[in-house]
Amino acid sequence: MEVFWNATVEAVKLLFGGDAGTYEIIALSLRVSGLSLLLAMLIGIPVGYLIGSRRFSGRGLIIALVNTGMGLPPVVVGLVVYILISRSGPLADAHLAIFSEVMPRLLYTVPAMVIAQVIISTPLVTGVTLAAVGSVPAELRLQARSLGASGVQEAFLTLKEARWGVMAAVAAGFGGIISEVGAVNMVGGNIEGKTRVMTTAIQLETGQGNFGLALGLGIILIGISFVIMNGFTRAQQSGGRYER
Amino acid sequence: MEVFWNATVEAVKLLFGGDAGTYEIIALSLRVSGLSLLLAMLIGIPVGYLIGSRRFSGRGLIIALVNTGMGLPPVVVGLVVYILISRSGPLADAHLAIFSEVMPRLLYTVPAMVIAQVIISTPLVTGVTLAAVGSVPAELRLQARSLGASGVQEAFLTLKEARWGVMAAVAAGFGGIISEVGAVNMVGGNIEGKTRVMTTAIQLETGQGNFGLALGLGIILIGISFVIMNGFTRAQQSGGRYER
Amino acid sequence: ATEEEPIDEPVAEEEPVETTDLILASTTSTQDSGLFDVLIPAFEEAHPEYKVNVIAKGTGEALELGQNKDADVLLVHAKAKEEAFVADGYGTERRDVMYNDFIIVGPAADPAGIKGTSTAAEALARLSAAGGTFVSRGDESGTHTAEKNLWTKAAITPAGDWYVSAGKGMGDCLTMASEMGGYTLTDRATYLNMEDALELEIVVEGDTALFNQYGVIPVTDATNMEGAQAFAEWITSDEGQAIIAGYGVEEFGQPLFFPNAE
Amino acid sequence: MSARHPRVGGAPVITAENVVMRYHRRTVLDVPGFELHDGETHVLLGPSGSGKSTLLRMLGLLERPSSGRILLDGREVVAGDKHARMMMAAVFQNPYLFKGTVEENVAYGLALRRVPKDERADRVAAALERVGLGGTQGSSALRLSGGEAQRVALARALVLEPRILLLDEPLSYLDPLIKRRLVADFSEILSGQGVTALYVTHDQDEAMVVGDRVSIMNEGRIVRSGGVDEVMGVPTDEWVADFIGMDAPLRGHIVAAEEGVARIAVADAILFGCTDLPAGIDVLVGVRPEDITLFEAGVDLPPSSARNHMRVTVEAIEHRGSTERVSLSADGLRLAASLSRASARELALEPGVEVLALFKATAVRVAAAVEVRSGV
Amino acid sequence: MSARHPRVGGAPVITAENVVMRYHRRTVLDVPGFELHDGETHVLLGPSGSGKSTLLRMLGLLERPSSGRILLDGREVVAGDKHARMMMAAVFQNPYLFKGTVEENVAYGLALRRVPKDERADRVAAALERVGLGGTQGSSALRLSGGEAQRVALARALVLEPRILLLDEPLSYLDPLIKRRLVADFSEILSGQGVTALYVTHDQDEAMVVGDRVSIMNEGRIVRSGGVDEVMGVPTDEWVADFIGMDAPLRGHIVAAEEGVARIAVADAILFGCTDLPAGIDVLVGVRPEDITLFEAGVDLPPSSARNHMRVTVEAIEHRGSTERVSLSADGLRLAASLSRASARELALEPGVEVLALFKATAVRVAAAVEVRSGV
Ligand SMILES: Nc1ncnc2c1ncn2[C@@H]1O[C@H](COP(=O)(O)OP(=O)(O)OP(=O)(O)O)[C@@H](O)[C@H]1O
Ligand SMILES: Nc1ncnc2c1ncn2[C@@H]1O[C@H](COP(=O)(O)OP(=O)(O)OP(=O)(O)O)[C@@H](O)[C@H]1O
Ligand SMILES: [Mg+2]
Ligand SMILES: [Mg+2]
Repeated sequence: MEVFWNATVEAVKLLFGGDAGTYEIIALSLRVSGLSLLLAMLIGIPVGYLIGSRRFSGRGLIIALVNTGMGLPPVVVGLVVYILISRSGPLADAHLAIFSEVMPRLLYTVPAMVIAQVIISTPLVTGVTLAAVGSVPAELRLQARSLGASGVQEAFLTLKEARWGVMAAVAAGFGGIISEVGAVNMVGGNIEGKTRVMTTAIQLETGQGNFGLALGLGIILIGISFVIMNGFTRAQQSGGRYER
Repeated sequence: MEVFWNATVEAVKLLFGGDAGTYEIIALSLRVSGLSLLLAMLIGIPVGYLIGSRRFSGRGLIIALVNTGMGLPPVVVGLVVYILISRSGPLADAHLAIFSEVMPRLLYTVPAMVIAQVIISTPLVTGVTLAAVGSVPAELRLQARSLGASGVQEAFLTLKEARWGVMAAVAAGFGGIISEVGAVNMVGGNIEGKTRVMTTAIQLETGQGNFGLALGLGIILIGISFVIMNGFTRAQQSGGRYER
Repeated sequence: ATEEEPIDEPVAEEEPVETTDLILASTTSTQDSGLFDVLIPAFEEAHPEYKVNVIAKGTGEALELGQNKDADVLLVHAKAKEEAFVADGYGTERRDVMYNDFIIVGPAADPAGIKGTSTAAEALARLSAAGGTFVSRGDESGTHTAEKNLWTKAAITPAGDWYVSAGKGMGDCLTMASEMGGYTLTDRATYLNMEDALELEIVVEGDTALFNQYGVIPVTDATNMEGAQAFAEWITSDEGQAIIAGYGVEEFGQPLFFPNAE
Repeated sequence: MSARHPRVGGAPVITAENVVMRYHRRTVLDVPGFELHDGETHVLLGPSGSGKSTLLRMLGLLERPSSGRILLDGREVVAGDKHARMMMAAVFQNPYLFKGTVEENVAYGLALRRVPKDERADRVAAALERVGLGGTQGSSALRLSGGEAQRVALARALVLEPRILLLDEPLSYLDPLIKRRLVADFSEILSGQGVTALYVTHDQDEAMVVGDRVSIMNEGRIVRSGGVDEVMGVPTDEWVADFIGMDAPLRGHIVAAEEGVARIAVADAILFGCTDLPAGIDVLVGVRPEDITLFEAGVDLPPSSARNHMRVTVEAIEHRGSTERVSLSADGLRLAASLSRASARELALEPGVEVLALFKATAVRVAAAVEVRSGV
Repeated sequence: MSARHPRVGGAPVITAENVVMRYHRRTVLDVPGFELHDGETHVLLGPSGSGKSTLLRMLGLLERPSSGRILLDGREVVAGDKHARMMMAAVFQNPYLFKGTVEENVAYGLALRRVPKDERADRVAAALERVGLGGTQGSSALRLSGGEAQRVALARALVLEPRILLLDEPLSYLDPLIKRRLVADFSEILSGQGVTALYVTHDQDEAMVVGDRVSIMNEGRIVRSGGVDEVMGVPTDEWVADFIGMDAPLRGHIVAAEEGVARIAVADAILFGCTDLPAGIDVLVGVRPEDITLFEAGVDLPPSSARNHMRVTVEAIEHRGSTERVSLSADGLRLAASLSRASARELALEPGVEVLALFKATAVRVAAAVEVRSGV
């Protein structure tokens, strides 16, 4: 078990060694996954609410599609995004026409990574949210409406009521992308100092046989996840202090 | 968009071309992920039930840990399992002492892949299940008990009541592993005819620039996921025919 | 690369030979070149008692697997590290197997104007002066090591926006260079294999500094030591060497690897 | 004498036209017309499953009818109409409290209406005080007893001081003590501030205290509608009679009428009843059980203003807690009287015994037989 | 005369010893001793939030008390005990139905008891029939009206034919018609089959019909416990009196007693009461409002068996739906009478009017003042 101990030491060294490169990678990971998660939440929570709270024909099919989306292989998502935004891809000209000044190339940039991660995490957020919302009794919404709530206010109350489920949805969405390597590697390119994030760094070190270093980075990544999740759980709990 | 069309044609060819190799890969993917999911459900659903239905000190911390577990990077999981079962790892001697006859080596085998995938999917199943169970009113359990239900019967009824959430949990768990490549690659070794699964095959083809083939495999993978999820959703729905 | 795999299991079944698994750890580039698709069946025919399992990893990872005794035999291309590996006692011996050559590829337009430069080091010097994009493997692989040697030779420390350290496999780096309109150092085999999907041409080749030596190392105290030894011997035998020499002639019109076992 | 102020006849606030509700082909509500008038408290009575809650949801624009339309102040509105939403507040039969504190629950509607925080806290405190839960602001809403939860739901609606209140059995979980207080409070709120209310209950005493008008529902239809005294006094058919605890309506004929008092021939007997109906028409007659007093058969009745007295025979006695319900028959007509247990014992009542029944002309409710129909 | 058969005094089936329940430091239940006797129906009365449901959950072994213990047939048991679980069935105040059909809900307990499918279906059908929901087996349990849901919950418990029934306001959502049927049905079930029941209700009439013994709770404590007539007849303090709708208990002294009838001096008056207590002791005296009959002050009373008559003055009148509650005072004592609206009108009652009050000696409930204490 010495390996694990060494890896922990490695993690501590990396984290407190003051290496700018490490910090940069950590920061980029959080930035990319954070931004992606935010976008995924902005899409997934409302969509999940709608699917979860409404009854319509074809709902089962849509749920099946969302559930399938929870299992999109990151490599495939990366590949699809890559094909779309590659120089010979269908979106390249459109992109160039609009953004050539600011960003001559979308591939191998942070926005490209965000696009891929949004695709990966949105179904996760949507799928778990819809299940959570679906389990809130219809009476709640009726009661909200009877006190003067608009559709949006009704949705907010429902989501608040289903907060443990929505929290699980966000956790699943975050987990799905902070740990993901296939897509960011493919569309980000793992370029040092530019698009290298923790997972691609781990993969790189693993490929070089630097298992200790890889594991150290892994420990940091999981540690950061835990700190975020813990804060998140506490926030939920204090919001639900009076929870049964 | 020709690429996508070609990839679809590729997918159809692969699927109906009668190539034994392709079928073998598909079958192995399903076997590994199916078995892993089963084990993850056997662990995650009861554990999720217990955490979701009980109130105890330290619960928040445990939920945070489970949520963190939803974001375990597959590469790191693969690495840790590799280190544990490597010949020079801490478990090698124990393994050899017991299983040397049946399976002289655990690394690069299907069981190793299953172990890694169970580690990845169990937190997903647990986390979403606990949120779903947590949203079932305590009155349900009280009512069940008052009619003579034992603890286990009470749990079954609760899970039945929370079935949409449990379904999302299983979908998330399945999605997390059917699409995962880092861990199966690391501990399975992507050995042709033995441990090559769909995701590692896609990764391999992508590395060789065979994007069409990779995408074709991706389409098949997603298609299979969809067929499974769709059947699963229908089964849920028919069980909940009288659902509000 | 997967589809032309002969199905050898049913054949093996007819023979009452007991087969044992042999783990061959190699590099992704070797696997991606397609060489194993002809080499492994030939070996298994010669030695039906072994079933070869190819684990394709980065060079560093392959060596690490060997060190942990999770592989029986290694086929890698990082001569200095390989020798250190044997010297440290992790491998029983190291034998040269074959070589292929590195080439510098870049866009047809050749914006840095390095086409026709005689030596690779000079080409890189000019490239850095012109600020042309260069995609580096950046993963401590054999190819990366070779690239770093070239920069040392050119007395340049590559850094800046033009120098992209990708940390990826050969195929990915070629794709990246093609996408970015940049240059990269690649082994010829991988390039030829992917040529169709790339907008890249060979700009520098033939320099003796661009020499990529492969070696085979049976791992000390391996699970399947006999198999490892047999593979090392077979691949350096006339039979193995002939197969290497013939690989690629049909498909690419030129051999991809040049056997040079002693 | 009582806190009830009959106020009938304001302009219709909510009108339902041809409202039908179908669930999976089963029609659970079919109301050709229903009007809730400005300022009135309209009580809905009816057996379990008769569609009371469904009608309340329709009128509250909380559920869309399968067909038909709802008008608010004469203008057609649909579920979700903002103006309409802000005018109403509802208490459901099964109060659904939101996760959070009691205060958060009661303040919810105020927050939606952007009432300033300070004012909100004051109004919440006052509303909780009103329902007897003063000081419970910080408790978890999910940890209340049944009656407490119901009162929080009530406070949550009352605090909004809405123009229209929809109350679905708001006091079903409460003990008589608090119920009495709240019913009195209700009559005050409902009559005082020009509030229009729809009030579903199964407690007829409650209905008689708070209600101005009553509709009785059965199997999705309104079978009887009108002023409280009229509806509770003259059942129009056996079912309604049974439901409101009376015997079947008596069919009679006015043989003479002067100064508001009619002589009505019912079977072989003559009853005096107060009505403005003229002589010669067929009528339905009802006497509420609690309006009939029984005396020993041989006794000399003391002088009283009761114009009707007749010898009756006890048919059956049913024990109903603190009261006894006695079925009586005489001269081919059937009546029911409600007695205290003491009286029943004093009179040594048992089937077959003869007694004197005494009731005033004002207790004899009269309705023209032709006038009787279902719905409004 | 009634379906009630007082059956008190079997061996204790469930015993609570020093049971205390605390939620977040607040003590909501504190019961030093409570016994549920074999075969009896024990009614729990008490205001909202007094701890009735909490006590029911404790006795049903559904929640563990903060301290104290529960004995079943004299043996200590804990929550989750299998033997105990199989003996009981509960209906909660707020019925929680499971997702699924009505049939699945009602059959749940039978399935747990491994009753064969055929028998299950038959018993479910019979139980649904009993609660007036025959034929609804296939309906979704989540789409029922409030009263329907409550009846399904009731059927779900009754179908098990348990030895102990725990009923928490099982009829609160029901209209008088079905309620009357079910209450009658209950008295039959509860008295007929040796069933022991704990019955929480806020309807005192219901309590008097189904109950053998009554306990009145307030603020987590049992403040009064005993036979129905005793508890409902003689309030031991003002609070209880108010709660059961009586005036404060009268304090008196037995001046003479013979043949079971006592002359009791209360303030300046003498009352006759039936009791076996001897002369010379202090007593509490109560008269239920429905046991008092009022007459015009000037009238000659017809001969009757009522031994008590006195001139009283009307203090206040309160409208309670079909009845009027009249507060009376005379010779320094206070009484309350419950009258039909007709009687009140006939007597032209209003504050200040003098009337004659008549009540029998048997209506005067007497309890020795020393005997009075809280709890069992
Ligand atoms: N969503 C629904 N789907 C199917 N049937 C329903 C639904 N809601 C109500 N019903 C049925 O409609 C009928 C009327 O229901 P409603 O709730 O209006 O009755 P109610 O008069 O309020 O009865 P209660 O006094 O028992 O509450 C009932 O038989 C009920 O089962
Ligand atoms: N889980 C809980 N946490 C905190 N307080 C509780 C909890 N359960 C009940 N209480 C409180 O305990 C008190 C007694 O509750 P209980 O439900 O026993 O009352 P009850 O007599 O049944 O009242 P009701 O007639 O209103 O149903 C109430 O004040 C209630 O708020
Ligand atoms: Mg209702
Ligand atoms: Mg209660």
